[in-house]
Amino acid sequence: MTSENKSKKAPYTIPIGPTHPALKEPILFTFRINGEVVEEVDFAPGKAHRGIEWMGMRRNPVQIVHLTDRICGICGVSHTFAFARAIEQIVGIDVPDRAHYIRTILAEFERIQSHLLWAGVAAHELGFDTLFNLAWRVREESMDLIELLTGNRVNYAIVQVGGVRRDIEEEKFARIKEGLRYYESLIDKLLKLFLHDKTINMRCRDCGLLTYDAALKLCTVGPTTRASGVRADVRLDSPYAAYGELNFDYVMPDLYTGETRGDVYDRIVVRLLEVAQSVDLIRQCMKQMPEGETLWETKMPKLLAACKKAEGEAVGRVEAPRGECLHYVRMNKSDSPYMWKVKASTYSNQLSWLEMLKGEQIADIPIIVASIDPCMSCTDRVAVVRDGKPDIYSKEYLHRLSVEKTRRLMND
Amino acid sequence: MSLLPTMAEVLRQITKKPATNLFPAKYLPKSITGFLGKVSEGKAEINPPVITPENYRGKITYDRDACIGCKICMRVCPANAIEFIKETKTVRIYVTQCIFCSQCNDACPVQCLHMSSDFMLADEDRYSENLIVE
Amino acid sequence: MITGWIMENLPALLLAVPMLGAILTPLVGKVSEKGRNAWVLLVSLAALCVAALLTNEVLSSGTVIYTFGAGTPASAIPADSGGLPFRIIFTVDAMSVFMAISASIVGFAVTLFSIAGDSKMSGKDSFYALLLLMQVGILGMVCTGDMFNFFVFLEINSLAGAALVASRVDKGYAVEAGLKYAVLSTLGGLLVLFAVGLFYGQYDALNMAVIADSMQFGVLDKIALVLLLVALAMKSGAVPMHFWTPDAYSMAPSSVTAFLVVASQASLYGVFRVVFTLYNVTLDYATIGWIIIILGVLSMFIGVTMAIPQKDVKRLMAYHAVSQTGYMLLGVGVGLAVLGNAAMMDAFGMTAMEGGLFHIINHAMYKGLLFLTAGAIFYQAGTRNLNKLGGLGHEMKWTMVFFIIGALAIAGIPPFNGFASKLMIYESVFMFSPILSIIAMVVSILTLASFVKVFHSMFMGPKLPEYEGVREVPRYMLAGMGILALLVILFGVFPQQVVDFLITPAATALVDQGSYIAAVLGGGA
Amino acid sequence: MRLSKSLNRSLWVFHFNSGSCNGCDIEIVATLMPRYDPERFGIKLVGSPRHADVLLVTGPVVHAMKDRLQRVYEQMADPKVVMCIGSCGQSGGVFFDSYNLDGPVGDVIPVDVYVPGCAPRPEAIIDGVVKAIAKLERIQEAKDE
Amino acid sequence: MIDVILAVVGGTIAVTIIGIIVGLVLLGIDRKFAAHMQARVGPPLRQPFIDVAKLMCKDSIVPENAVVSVFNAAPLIALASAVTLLLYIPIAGFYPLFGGLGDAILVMYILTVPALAMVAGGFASGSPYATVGAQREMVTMIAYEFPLAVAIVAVAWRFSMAGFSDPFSLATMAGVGSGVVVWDIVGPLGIIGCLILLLVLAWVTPAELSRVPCDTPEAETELCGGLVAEYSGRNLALFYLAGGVKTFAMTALGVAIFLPWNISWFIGITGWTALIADVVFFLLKVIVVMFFSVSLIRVSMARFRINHLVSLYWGYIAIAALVGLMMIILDVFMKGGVVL
Ligand code: SF4
Ligand code: SF4
Ligand code: SF4
Ligand code: SF4
Ligand code: SF4
Ligand code: SF4
Ligand code: SF4
Ligand code: SF4
Repeated sequence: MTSENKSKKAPYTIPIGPTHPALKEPILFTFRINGEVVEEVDFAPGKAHRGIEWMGMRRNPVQIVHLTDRICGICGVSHTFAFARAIEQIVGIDVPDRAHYIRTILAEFERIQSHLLWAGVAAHELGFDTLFNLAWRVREESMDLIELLTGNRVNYAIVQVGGVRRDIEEEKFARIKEGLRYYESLIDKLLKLFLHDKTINMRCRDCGLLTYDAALKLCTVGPTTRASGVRADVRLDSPYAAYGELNFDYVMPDLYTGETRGDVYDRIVVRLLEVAQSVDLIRQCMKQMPEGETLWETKMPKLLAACKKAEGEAVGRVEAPRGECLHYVRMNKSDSPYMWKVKASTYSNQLSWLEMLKGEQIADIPIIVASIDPCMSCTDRVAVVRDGKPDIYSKEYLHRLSVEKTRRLMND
Repeated sequence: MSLLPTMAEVLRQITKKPATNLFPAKYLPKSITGFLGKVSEGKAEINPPVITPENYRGKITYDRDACIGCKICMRVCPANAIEFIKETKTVRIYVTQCIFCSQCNDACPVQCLHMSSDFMLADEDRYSENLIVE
Repeated sequence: MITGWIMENLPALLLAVPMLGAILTPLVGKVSEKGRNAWVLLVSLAALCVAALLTNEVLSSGTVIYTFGAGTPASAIPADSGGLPFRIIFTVDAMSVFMAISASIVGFAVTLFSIAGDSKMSGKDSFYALLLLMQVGILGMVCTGDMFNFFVFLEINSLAGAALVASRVDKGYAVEAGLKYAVLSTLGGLLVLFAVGLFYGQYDALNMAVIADSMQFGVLDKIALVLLLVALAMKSGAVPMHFWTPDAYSMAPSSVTAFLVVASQASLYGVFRVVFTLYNVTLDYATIGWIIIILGVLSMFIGVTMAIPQKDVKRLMAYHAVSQTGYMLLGVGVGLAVLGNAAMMDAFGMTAMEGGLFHIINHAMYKGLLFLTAGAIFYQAGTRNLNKLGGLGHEMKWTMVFFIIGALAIAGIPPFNGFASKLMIYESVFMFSPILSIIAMVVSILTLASFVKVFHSMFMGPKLPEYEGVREVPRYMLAGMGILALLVILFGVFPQQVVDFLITPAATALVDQGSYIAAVLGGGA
Repeated sequence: MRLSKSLNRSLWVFHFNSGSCNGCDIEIVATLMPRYDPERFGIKLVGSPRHADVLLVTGPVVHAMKDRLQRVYEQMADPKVVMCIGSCGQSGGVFFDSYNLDGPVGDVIPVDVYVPGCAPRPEAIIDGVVKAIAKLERIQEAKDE
Repeated sequence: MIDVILAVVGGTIAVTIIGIIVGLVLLGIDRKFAAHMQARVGPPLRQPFIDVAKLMCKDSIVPENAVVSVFNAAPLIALASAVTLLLYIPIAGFYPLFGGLGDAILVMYILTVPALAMVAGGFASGSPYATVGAQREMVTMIAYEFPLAVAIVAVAWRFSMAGFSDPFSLATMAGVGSGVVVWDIVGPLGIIGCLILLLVLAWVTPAELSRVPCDTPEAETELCGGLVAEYSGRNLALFYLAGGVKTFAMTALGVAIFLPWNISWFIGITGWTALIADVVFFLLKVIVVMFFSVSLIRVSMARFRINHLVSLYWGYIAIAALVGLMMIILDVFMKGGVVL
């Protein structure tokens, strides 16, 4: 909600954000508009920057686990998961098999929850509040299940370095299966309501196009890239947790529509189909899940001590609902990581906005922005703001910075 | 491709019962204060919230007598919510600072910390008695 | 005694007052500027009073005949003429006074406005003289009963107009526009003159009543009809001969533009006069009616669509003037198309004509008002470019209110006068053809959209730094706009009264060729 | 400030994210959904702070959002209620030691009701609204006397 | 004379009050319907009254960049013109208060006035969102005006062909006095035509009222409330009231043109019971019309983009309207014109 715009003549610029009903999170867009058409887009993230990496470098891994939860409240599992994988590699922890399966189940529940959430938000951006209501109403089932499994509806605090903090006991299986049946019975209806609706078709077909080439060039990830026809999914490309033992394939929009256009509609298709895929994956996990421990080390002081001894660096990657989420950690025989870097999926995807938004109408801005399912919380890291204007760093300058940094790391 | 699938759906829905959980009452009572008074007198009833599962992580509880003052909980607490009271060798937990992760529960060697299922904690004062556990 | 003389010589005074005023203006101007302003105002007011008296006279006791140079002005046919009126005769019927009063009102408002609004200009003496001269031309056109005379006044009107258009000499554009206007007018004048010659050769007469009485509708008459229609339609700015309007309207000082609207309407009057009084049922009324209707619809649509993208306020308004002319043509055209069918004439033809005529006076009021507001804006902001204007509503409240009134009126939003006349057009035309009135309604909405855009660009938005010192315009200008705005509202709120008093007689007079002829030639001649 | 009873039954809320982790924001939206449907109490989410009676603030107020928060608060018409949702807005929560915080919320604008939780359940948010209404009632009664 | 003026003033006040009350009740019913269709409980029926009462008690902020006079006048004009509408529309078979003075076209144009007031207010508030909203509102208005004009002219034309002297009068259309409604004078083709026009009118309603799918001018997610983004307190309340009254007027217009029957004709009662029955029946009709043309449409559709809206209204709906008109014209020729 801003009204500081002074120039009123066409083409004029309107700022959207950092607080705006279309953006549930703070980010500032500046559009140059001619009539109703967007001529130029610029955006300035950094409005949610809390300095998480900086804080993490002053805390121990057990504390960081809960900090990663709160990088973002929507996909809490993914960040924790990626971070834990990085630490586990450095410390050399062998995660129990059962924990792998539980992590997978939770990650998939998270995906269900997150995609339904997105579907609702997308409907809301289209002014379709009934579907918004409907999507979130059915999402409550997954929230209930997550609450049952983890003890909270968001910020699950379930993944721990070395495994998971809670087992899924046998008696909960019935309840979970009930939930899965619920979604299985619903999925056709959801597909029908979202994809067969004439008005949604009108708004989303051929809107916010991202071509296959552009998707590759911009290094987009997750459903955004799959909707443009790129077959990329960390779960399949470099399997982790239990994914290597599960039977599934890339979800592509042509599975449903027979073609791939890379528009907003295709992104809806991919996400809704992934809900069905996740249900299936959870079923497989529950069938194959081995018995056993869920945590490598239950005593926290011991775990911390092990971490403190460790030295080395590693990268943890997982496929979050929005795409690849990557944590780089370097430990240097101390309580806290020497270096911790987070690359969230939106970070990879957000540049595609520029591509998608150009030439579209004002009315389509919200749905296009939403179509990559952005979440600024985990994306806002470095915000260089001088005199209110973001500085632009040249490629050379950035490279020199990274060279220097690498040297410093090597020399330490 | 059907034209407006939602239209049939909403028409069907209109005859069904709403999915709403009527917590705490169907509509706003005439006066909240009066209503709460009546509830405490047992004359009125609050529709319960959606039930919390077991192991739900609500407001923290603390068994002061069992605590040995080892500070392990403080070491793992990610939110700096636990304060050590030197005089009594016990801890004090600020609920407004706590992020309900229950990490301290896991870490405490004598299991004197627990998460209750109490989650309706709204308060006008962030340091009210209700929000400090010691 | 003197009142009696005045009452007797009203038609002559109608011209004499502004004429005298025009001649004396430079003289008074030599003495003092203030005095000249007062003088011009006085003359204009006097002309308005004369017009009002004449209107009253005509409406209460029928068509007034005034013969110049005769012993008793009312006797059109001198005893020695053998039954032919050869002197210059004014035939002032209800239609004429209707036009005269509307011109005089606008004339007065314009004068009031320009006293302050054009005070920054040089050469004001001749400016006011020309303004008054133009008024003479207009009033002459609508009052005369003589074809040649009509031509003469048309020329006076045109030349004064051309001089006025060119009067603001900025970078030669205005001169060019003035030249364009002059050339076109001369061309039109020549066509009219040629037609007059044809009549004279055929009927040996110049008096309209006489020509009408003996109208044969032969080949020459048809040629004359075409010549007259082309010339007058061009002067009135109807599509497809509208191309001069935007230039002339936008280049002239705003007060002049407001008056040019009236001048164009005098030509429109000429069209109607020719069609109804000279030819009437002798011509192929259905065909001519349809031609006028189609011209009207085209004017409406082309005018408004050309208006929407304009960046210059006055160009935009000029295109709207074209579009509004379309409504008048539509209304009267429908009336013409059913002229010979008494039942249809009763059912809707008359109403359509009344609507069209009512729209003339309404248009004069609101379009005059709009041009004046545009002038006020230009006066303060120094530009007419919509892309540069903005935020003026913070300071220029009254101008904004007047603009809103004018804009709503032109868009046909109740309760302003534009709606009243458009309503009459819609509700009669639809019986002729529903599609026509639907088109008319849609054009109204497009007009509205266009003016909403203008409103936004000129008045809304934050205050712009470049218009820091902008204040409300001087009181004289406000008064000029205020008079028109008041009339816009009054005509809108009490349309029935206006129609009963002015419009119905005018329409009846226009249709009733017989009594026009009778008024001049007497009895059943 | 005129406080009418009708305010209690028609609270229009504007949601402001001052740099939260999204957890609370999602729960706020979830609260608005059919499962909980606060429209029963006349609560409605609005898109402009000018229309709002209640400001729901989430997040620990990062530096870039402090001015915005104050501006939004000032844009709201009196009487207005501020609710702070979630631990990190009350105390910084898990972000307590960040260098980029200007919060917590209570230090930036006056807060009427705090709703602890990370994130609070939808019912906890409703409970917070109930407490806010109770507070309004108390003020109204004090005025009446 | 005095008593005429008194009657008019009194009548106007009465209509204002009734209009506001019914308008708000309709909004309440609409919200309740929508809530139930979305599987929610929804607000109590009197919620709109509470909202208005609350807004009235709140401060009205005038933003810094606003053109104050227009900004404050706009809501008043919106409400006043919305109420004026009701003076011209026959309600429950009563002769409208100003029935003699105006008619369907007048109503059609007055309908634009509240929207125009909102546009002016939006512009005056000086916010870019409101400005974009105002521009969209204008486009919307242009879009729906054509089908609306066709529908009204077609019906009026049919009446005039049937020999009615005052075909545009809504009282005539509603059969006040004559008891003849449009369905009585048309033949089978005309019935089809009228049905088409009825649908057209139902589709024009959401656009006229700026509800989903035609709420582009106010689109919350795009424009933060668009036109009225900067309004608060009393001014917002007036807009809210105007919206309610306009809903009532628009549905009443639909009822007056296409569903004007009174129940008392059918069940043959007279006197006070008939009056009450008619009023109740009328309100029921209004609610039914609102359900189909407002509530149902708004919950089962996504918002149109502004260019969709234009192509829909100038394309499909305009064509439908013209087809309806053609049907009615053909009908006249088949029946040989005058019927009565
Ligand atoms: S990708 Fe989005 S939802 Fe996931 S953690 Fe990051 S911010 Fe949260
Ligand atoms: S960008 Fe996000 S993850 Fe990084 S430090 Fe800031 S808040 Fe933390
Ligand atoms: S590179 Fe930048 S973000 Fe990373 S640690 Fe250094 S200062 Fe912080
Ligand atoms: S700049 Fe270098 S380190 Fe950074 S993302 Fe690019 S390649 Fe990697
Ligand atoms: S490793 Fe070498 S090439 Fe890669 S970023 Fe570092 S310095 Fe550059
Ligand atoms: S629950 Fe978590 S945040 Fe709360 S006191 Fe325990 S460790 Fe700290
Ligand atoms: S860990 Fe347990 S015993 Fe130790 S200080 Fe904390 S509460 Fe007390
Ligand atoms: S309180 Fe917790 S869940 Fe809420 S925003 Fe803050 S960190 Fe996220």
